[in-house]
Amino acid sequence: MDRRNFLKLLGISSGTALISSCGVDKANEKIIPYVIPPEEDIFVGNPAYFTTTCTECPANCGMQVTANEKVYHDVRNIFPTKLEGIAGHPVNDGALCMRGQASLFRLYHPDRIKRPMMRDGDGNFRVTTWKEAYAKIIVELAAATGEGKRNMYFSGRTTGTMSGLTDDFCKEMSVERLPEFEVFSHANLKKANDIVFNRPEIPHYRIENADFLLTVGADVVETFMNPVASANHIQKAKDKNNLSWYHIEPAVSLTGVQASKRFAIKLHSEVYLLAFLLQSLSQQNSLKKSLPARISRLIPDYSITVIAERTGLSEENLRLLLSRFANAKTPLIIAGGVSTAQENGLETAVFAALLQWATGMTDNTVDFDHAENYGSVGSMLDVRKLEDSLKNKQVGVLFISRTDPVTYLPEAEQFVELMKNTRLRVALSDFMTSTVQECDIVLPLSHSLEAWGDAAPRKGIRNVIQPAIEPQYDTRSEGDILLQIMAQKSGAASAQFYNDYLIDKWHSLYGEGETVGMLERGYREEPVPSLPAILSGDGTEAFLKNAGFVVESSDKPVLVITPSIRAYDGRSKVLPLMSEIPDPLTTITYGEWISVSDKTAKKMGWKDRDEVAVELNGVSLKFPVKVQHLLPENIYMVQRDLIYPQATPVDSRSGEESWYVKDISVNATGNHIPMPIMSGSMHEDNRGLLPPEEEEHPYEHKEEHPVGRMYAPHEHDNYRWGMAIDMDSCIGCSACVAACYVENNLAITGKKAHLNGREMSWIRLEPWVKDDETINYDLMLCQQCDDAPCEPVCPVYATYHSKEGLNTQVYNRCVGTRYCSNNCPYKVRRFNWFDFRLPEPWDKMYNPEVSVRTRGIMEKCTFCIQRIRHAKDKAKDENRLVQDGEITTACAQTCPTNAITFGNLMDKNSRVSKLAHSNRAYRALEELGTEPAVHYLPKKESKEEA
Amino acid sequence: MKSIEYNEQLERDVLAALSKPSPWYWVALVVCALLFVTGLSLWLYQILKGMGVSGLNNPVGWGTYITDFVFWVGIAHSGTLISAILFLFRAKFRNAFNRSAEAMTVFAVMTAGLFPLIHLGRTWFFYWLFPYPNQRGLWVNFKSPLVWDVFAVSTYFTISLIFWYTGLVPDIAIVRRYATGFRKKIYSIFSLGWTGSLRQWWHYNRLYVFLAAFATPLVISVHSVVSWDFAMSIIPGWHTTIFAPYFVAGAIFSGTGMVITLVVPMRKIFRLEKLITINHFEKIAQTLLFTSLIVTYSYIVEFGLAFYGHHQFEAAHFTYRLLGDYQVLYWIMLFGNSLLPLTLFVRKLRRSIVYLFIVSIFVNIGMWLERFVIIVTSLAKDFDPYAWGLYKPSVVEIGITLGSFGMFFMFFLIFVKVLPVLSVTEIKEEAAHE
Amino acid sequence: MNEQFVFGEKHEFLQKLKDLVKGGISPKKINVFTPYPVHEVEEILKVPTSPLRFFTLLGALSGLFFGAWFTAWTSLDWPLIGGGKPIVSVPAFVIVTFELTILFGGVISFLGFLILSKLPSPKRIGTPVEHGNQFVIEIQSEGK
Amino acid sequence: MKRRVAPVVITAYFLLFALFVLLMGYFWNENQKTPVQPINFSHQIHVSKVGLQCTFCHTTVEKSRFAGIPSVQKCMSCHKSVKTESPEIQKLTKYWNEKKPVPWRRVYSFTIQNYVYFTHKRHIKAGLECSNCHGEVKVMPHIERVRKLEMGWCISCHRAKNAPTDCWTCHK
Repeated sequence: MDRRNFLKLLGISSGTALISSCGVDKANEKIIPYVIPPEEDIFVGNPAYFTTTCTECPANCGMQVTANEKVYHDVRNIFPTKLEGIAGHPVNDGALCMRGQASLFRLYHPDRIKRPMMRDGDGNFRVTTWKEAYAKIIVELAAATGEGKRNMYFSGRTTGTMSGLTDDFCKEMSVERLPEFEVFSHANLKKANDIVFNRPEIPHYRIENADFLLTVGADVVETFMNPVASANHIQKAKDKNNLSWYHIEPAVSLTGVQASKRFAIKLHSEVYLLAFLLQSLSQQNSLKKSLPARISRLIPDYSITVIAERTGLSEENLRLLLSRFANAKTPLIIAGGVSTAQENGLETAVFAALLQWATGMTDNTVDFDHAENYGSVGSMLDVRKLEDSLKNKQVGVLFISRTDPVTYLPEAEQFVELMKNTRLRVALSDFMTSTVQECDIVLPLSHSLEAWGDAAPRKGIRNVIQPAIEPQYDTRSEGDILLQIMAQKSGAASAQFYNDYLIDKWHSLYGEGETVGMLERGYREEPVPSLPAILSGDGTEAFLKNAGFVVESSDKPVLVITPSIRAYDGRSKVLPLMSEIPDPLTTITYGEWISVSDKTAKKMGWKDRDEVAVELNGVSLKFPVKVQHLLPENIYMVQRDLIYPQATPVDSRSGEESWYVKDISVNATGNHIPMPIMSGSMHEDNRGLLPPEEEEHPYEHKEEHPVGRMYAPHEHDNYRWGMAIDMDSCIGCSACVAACYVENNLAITGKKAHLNGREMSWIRLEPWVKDDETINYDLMLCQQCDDAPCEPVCPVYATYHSKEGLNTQVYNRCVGTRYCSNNCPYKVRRFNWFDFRLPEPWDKMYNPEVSVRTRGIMEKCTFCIQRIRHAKDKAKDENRLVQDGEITTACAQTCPTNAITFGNLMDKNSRVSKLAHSNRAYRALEELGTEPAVHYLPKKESKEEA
Repeated sequence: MKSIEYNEQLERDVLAALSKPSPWYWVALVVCALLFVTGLSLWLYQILKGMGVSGLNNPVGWGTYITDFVFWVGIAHSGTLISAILFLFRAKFRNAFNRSAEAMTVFAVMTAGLFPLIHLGRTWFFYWLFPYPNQRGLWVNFKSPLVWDVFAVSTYFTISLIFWYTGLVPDIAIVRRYATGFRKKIYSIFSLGWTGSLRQWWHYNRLYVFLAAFATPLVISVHSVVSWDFAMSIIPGWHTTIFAPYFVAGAIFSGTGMVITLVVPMRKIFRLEKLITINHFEKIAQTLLFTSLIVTYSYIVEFGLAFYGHHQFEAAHFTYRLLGDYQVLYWIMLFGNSLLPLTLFVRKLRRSIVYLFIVSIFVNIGMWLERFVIIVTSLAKDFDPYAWGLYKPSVVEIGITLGSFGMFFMFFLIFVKVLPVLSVTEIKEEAAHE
Repeated sequence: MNEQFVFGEKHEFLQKLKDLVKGGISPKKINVFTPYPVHEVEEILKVPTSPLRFFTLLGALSGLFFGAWFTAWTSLDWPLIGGGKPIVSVPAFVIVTFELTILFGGVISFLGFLILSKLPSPKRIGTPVEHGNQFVIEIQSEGK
Repeated sequence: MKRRVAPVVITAYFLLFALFVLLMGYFWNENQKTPVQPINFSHQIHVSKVGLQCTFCHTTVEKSRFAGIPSVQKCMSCHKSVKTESPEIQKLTKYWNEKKPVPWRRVYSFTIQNYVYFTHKRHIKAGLECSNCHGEVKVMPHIERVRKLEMGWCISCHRAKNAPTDCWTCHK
C-alpha cells in the first residue's frame, strides 16, 4: 500500500503525502506531467516535509526530511534532499550531527544491494526472487530443527515495535534471538549499574539539570550515547545554571578540548581519582548519602600526594575538583569511553556509579527511569558464546541482520570459518559487507527513509520512522521480510504489511487519535514508572572484595583505539561526505593516520606525514604521523575505522573490550606519505582570527571607534543579514559543515583534489593551538564584508554587494579569474577546478533551489540565500517584513548548541544584533577594515571558570 | 666612399638577411612551431577538462600563467624604450637595435595577451571582459585592475604595431625595389606606394615624433597597471606603493636582457657586425646595469617597508619569501638580477659579447622567477594560516609556457626573413650626418 | 613637361635646391624625392609645420572625453556596489581614460598621416616610383 | 585557366557553407519556437472555442513558481466523453490507459535554467497577464514561443515597472 492511501486511512490531512504536479526537469526539454493529479493544497516550489528517525547511529535522533519534487530520468517523484532535526524533539531538539546530515549519501548510495540474492552451486551470488529466498529459508529452518540444531537471529541494536516483531518471528520459526551486537556496547557501564543498583542499564544523564559536569573519558559530544543531545543539554545547562564542565582523559579528544577545563590523567588511574573523590568527600562529609562502612572501607584510600602521583593531576587540581563537587548543587559525573573500556574500566564505572548515588545525582541528574535502550545489546561475552555454539556445530540457520561482525571482530578469519559450520547463513543488509560476503542468502534492506517503523532510543520515547520516498530498488524493510517469511510458512496467501502491523500495535498502545498525533509530531513521549535507584550493598561489597586495581607501571608506548566522530564505529565510513569533511581535531580528511604526542614527536624528530611502523600483537602496521598537541607522551591514537580490529583484553566480568593495545613499539620507516591535512598551520600567532589579547578591556568592541575609511559606508534599506557565532558554545562537531554541503550542493572532490588543496567547503572549523596547552577553534565562513576586497577586483561584476549586505556571487556571470579568491583575506571562496558533479544516483539529493556549479566558476557561502528568498517571498505575500528568527541558515539550523545566530543587523532588537553589539563580540581580522557581517563571541577563558 | 655607394652597400648588407634561409633556419622554425602547437593543444585540453589540470589550488589562484603574462609584457617594454624613448633623446646607438626591439615588442605583447585568456576558468566567455553593448545591459567593472589590463594591453599592442609599421614603410619601399615577382607585389602593397616625396617625409617625421611621444608614457602606464593587479589587492607582499616604479624598471631590465639575447645571435648569423658594433652593445649593457641597480634597490626597499613598518603580516611574508618554501628560487633570482649584472661595471666584461649573452640569459631567468616568487609566495601564505598551501606548476602549465616561447621565437624568425632587421633609412640618415 | 634634376650626393642636391629657390622658382612648384628625411629641404622651401598635429590633438582629446564619459556612464547605467567604493570611483577611471586618450591619439594621428600624405595610393602601389638612393628635384613646368 | 577557376571555387564553397549555417540556424530557431508536441494540442480550441481559463489547467500559476501542467487524468476528465473519435484524443487515451505521462515538449525554457530563479506567482500577483509574456495563446493552434526570455528583456520590464533589479532576484 502506498503511503498516501495509508495516511488517508489514518485520516491525516496529508501534509506529508506524495505530492505531484509539474516541475522543471533536469534535461529541460520535456515537461512530464503526473498521470494522477496533485493533491489540491500541494504544489511545486513547496517541498514536502516528513517526520522520521535517523538510523545512522543508535542515538535515534528525531529527523525532519525535506523532500523536493524533481524529474529524474523522466520519472517525476519527490526526493529527500535535506535532513534536519525535529525542533523540540526530546532527544536532539532540532539538531543533527554530521553523520545524520550526511545519511542521504547512504540512501542514494550506488553500492547498495539492489535485489535479493542467493548463492548458487559454484558459490557465486545470483539474483533471486523473494519467494524463492523465503522458501529456501523455511526449508532450511525446518531441516535444522529436525537435526536438533539451533537457529539463531543475530542483529544490530533493535528497539521499538521491531524488537517485538523479532521476538514473534523467533517464537514462530523456532529461532533463538541472540543479544544484539554493538561495537560500543558500554558493557562495563551496564555491569557497574547492575552491581551497584541491580540495574543492568545505562541511565539517561540529565546534563541540562547539572551545574557541574565531570566527564571521565566519556566523549559526550562525539560518540558517547547521544552526542547531539549531550551537546545540546550542555549548552542548556550553561545558559540555565552556568554550568562548568571539566573533562578527564588519558588521551585527547574533541570533547576534552571543548570542556571548560581538561585534565590529562595517567593511564588506567581514573579509578584512583574517583576513589579519592569518594573518600575525601565522605571524610569532609559533603556527601548527600553516606556510604555504608562495609563498602567505604573497601574503597582504596590514599593520601592526596599518592593520588597526585598515581593520577598525574596536581594537588591543587585535585582540590579544585573536590571543591567543585562539594559546592555543586546538582553535580553530574559521566564515566565512559576510553576510561571505562580498559582493565580498570569496571571499577571506574562502579566508583562513578557510587559517586552518582552518594552525591545524590541519582535523584536528579542520573535518570534510570528513562534509561537508554541498551537492554537487548550484548557484549563480547555473548559473541564468544555464539562462537562456541558455532564451534560445536550447534547452529542450523544463522540470521545476521544490520550488523557486520566480520568487519568489527578482531578474530575475523576465525569467525568466518566458524560461520561455515552452519546449514544456512541469511544476511539482512543494505551493503555488501564482509559479513554478507560470507552468507548464502542476501535479503536487501530498505533504507529507513524508504520504510515504515519506529524506534525507542530510551524509555519513554517512541520515534516514528516513515518513508519519504518509495524503495528505489527491490528492497524491503526488515519488518516486512519477517512478516512475509512467517506468512509464507503458514501458507497464507498474502502477508500482512509491516505498516499495518505497526498501526495495530500503535492503536493498541496509544489509541487512534494519539497515533495520528505521534505521526505528525514524529515522536511520542510516554510516562514511565519512577523507581528510585537503590544502592545494592551486597552486590557492591561482593564486587569490591575481589576487585583488582591495576597500577599502570610500564611506560611503554600504548595505542588507544578511539571512536571516530566521523565514522562512529566505522559504519558511517561508507558516506563519502564523512571523508570529505576534516576530522575536527586533526583537520585530516582522507586516509588513515596515527596521532602522536607533540612531545614524542619533538623527541623523535617526527613531523606530520612521516611514516611510522607500529608493531602490535605481532603484526606491523604503517601509518603516517599526525602530531597531536595535548596528547600525553607515549600515547598513540588511531581511530577505530582506520585500523582493523585488534585483539585486546576482554573483561571476563562484563565483556567490555579494552580500547588499549599495550607494549607497542613505534619506529619511523623514513618514508613520507602524502596526507590531506586541511590546516596549513595550527598556530594563529595573534593574527586577529581569535580575539585580540589586550590587557585592559579584553573584548572591547571595535565598531564604536572604526578604522579610518576613504568613503562613507553604503546604506542598506530593510535588511543587512548578519551572523553571530559563539565560540564558547561551539563544540566543533562539524555538523554545520555537513549541513552546508547538503543544503548547497557542494562538491565532493576526493582525496587527490584534497592533496592539491582543492576542497570545496564553504564553512570550516579552524583549530588553533595556544602555547601547546589549549586548542581553540574558530568557525570560518564568508564574512559577507561590507567593504569586501573580493568585490571591486571582479572584472565582470560576477561578485558585488547586494543592498541587503550580502556579498553575492552570480555563478553564470563568473569567468573564473580567481582574483576575488586571491584577494579574500579569509580565503573562503571556492573555485570549481573540474566539473565536480556527484555521480548517479547521488545526484538525486541535489537541492533544486541551489544551482549545481560547473567547471571554471568561483563559488562561496551566500548565507543560504535561497532560504532568505523564500522567507521574503512569504513575507511579501503577507506584505510585511521578514521577522527575526523566521530564516535560519543550514549551518545555524543544525547546530546542537545554537552557537550560530543568523538574522537582520538592521533590526536593533534581533538576537543577532544584540549579540553583535555585546561587548564580548569581535570580528575576524578586523584591522583590515573589511567590515565583516559575521561577529564572533570568543571562548570564555577557563581562568574565569576556576 | 661616395654616400650613394655606401647606401647601396648598406642596403645589400641588410637585405642579405632576406635571402634564401639556411637549413638550420628551417630546423629552428619547425622546433618553435612545434612548441607553439603543443602549447595550443595543451590549452585546448585545459579548456575541456577545467583549470584543475594546472597546479593551481586554493589559496594559490594565480601562478605560472600570470607570471608568464607579466614576464612577456615586461619583455615588450624595452622594445618601446629603445625605439621611442631613445628616439626622443636622440640616442644614436638606438638604430642598431630599434627595429628588432620593436618587432620584439609587438610579438611579446601578442604572447602576453594570450595568458589572461589562458588563465580564465571559462575562457569561452573571455569577451565579457570587453565593454560591448549587449542585450543584458551589463558592462565591465572599471574598478577592476583586470579591466585596466584589458585596456592597457590592447592600447599598447595597437600603438606598438602602428609605431613599428610606420618605421617600416620607407624600408619596405626599399625591399620593394629589390624584390621581384609575387613578393614585389606584397611589398608594394605594404609600402603603401611610398615615393619618398617631400610631402610624405614632411608628415612622416611629425607622426614618428608623436608616436614616440605617446609610446613613452604608455610604457610607464602599462606596466604600472600590470603591477597594480597586485598592488591594488590586500595581500601581504602585493599591497605596496612601490610596485609601479619597481615593475616598470623590472620590465625594462628584463626587456633589455631579451634584446641582447635576440640580437647577439642575429648579428652573428646575418653578419651585421659592422652595423651593430661593440659600442652599441656597451651602451645597451649600461642600460642593463642601470636598470638592474634600480631593481635591486626596490628589492631592498620592499624588505625595509615590511620590517621598518613593523607590520605583522608583511614582516611574516618577507621572512617567508627569504627563507620559506620558495627560497631557492628567490636566491637564484637575486643572483641573476642583482649580483651578476654588477660585473658589468667592468668595462672588459661589458664589451664581451659572449659574456653579455650569458648575463642576458640569467637576467631573463631571474626576472621570470621574480614574478613567480612575488605572485606565488604572497598567495601561499597570507592572513589565515589554516588556508596556507603550496603550489607547483603542472606539466600543462610548463608546456603552455614553453609554447609561448615557441610562439614568440617563431614570429621573430619569420620577421627576420621577411623584413629588414635594421632600420636602413635611419642608418642612411645617420651616416649622412657624419 | 616636368623638369627633373637627379643627384647622387646630398650636398650637391641641397646646393641646387637653394639655387633654384634663389632663382625665383616658387617652392610650391618644387617637389623633391629623397632616400631618407632631409630636414634642410624644409628650411629651404620654407615648409610650415605639418598640420598632422591637429589630428593628434583631436584624437587625444576625443579619447580623453570618451574615456571619462564612458567609464562613468557604464557604471551608472547599472549601479552595482563593490567593496564599499562609490559607484563612480574617479581614481580607477582615470587609468582607463588615460589609456583611451593615448589609443585614440595614436590611431587618429596615423590615419591623419595617411590622409595628409595621400597614402595608400593605389596608383603608386600598382606602378611604384623608384628613385633608389638618388636625390631628385622635380619642377612643375608652367601652365600646370 | 587554373588561375581563374581556383578563386571561383573557393568563394563558391564559402558562400555555400555560409548559406548552410544560416539555414541550420533558421530551422533550429523555428523548431525551438514551436516544438512538435506528442499530441497535437490546440490552445486555440480550448481557450477560444471551449472558453477555458488558463488557470483551469495551469492550476498552480498563482501560488507556485511553476504554472503547472495538467495531469493526464485532468485531460481525461473531459476527453472520456468529448471528441473520443479524434485520433489525437485516442493518443491521449492510450497514454491514460498505459498510465504514462504525456512527454510534452517544453516551449519556454531559460537557456541557463540551472542558474535562474523564476516565479510565476510573483508575476501574477504583480498583476501581469499571461499574454504579457506568452503572447495571444488563445489564437495559437500550435503553441509558439513569442519571447526569447533573454535577460535584457526581463530587465527592461523590471526597470519599467521598477521591480527589483538586484542580480540575486533572479539568479541562483
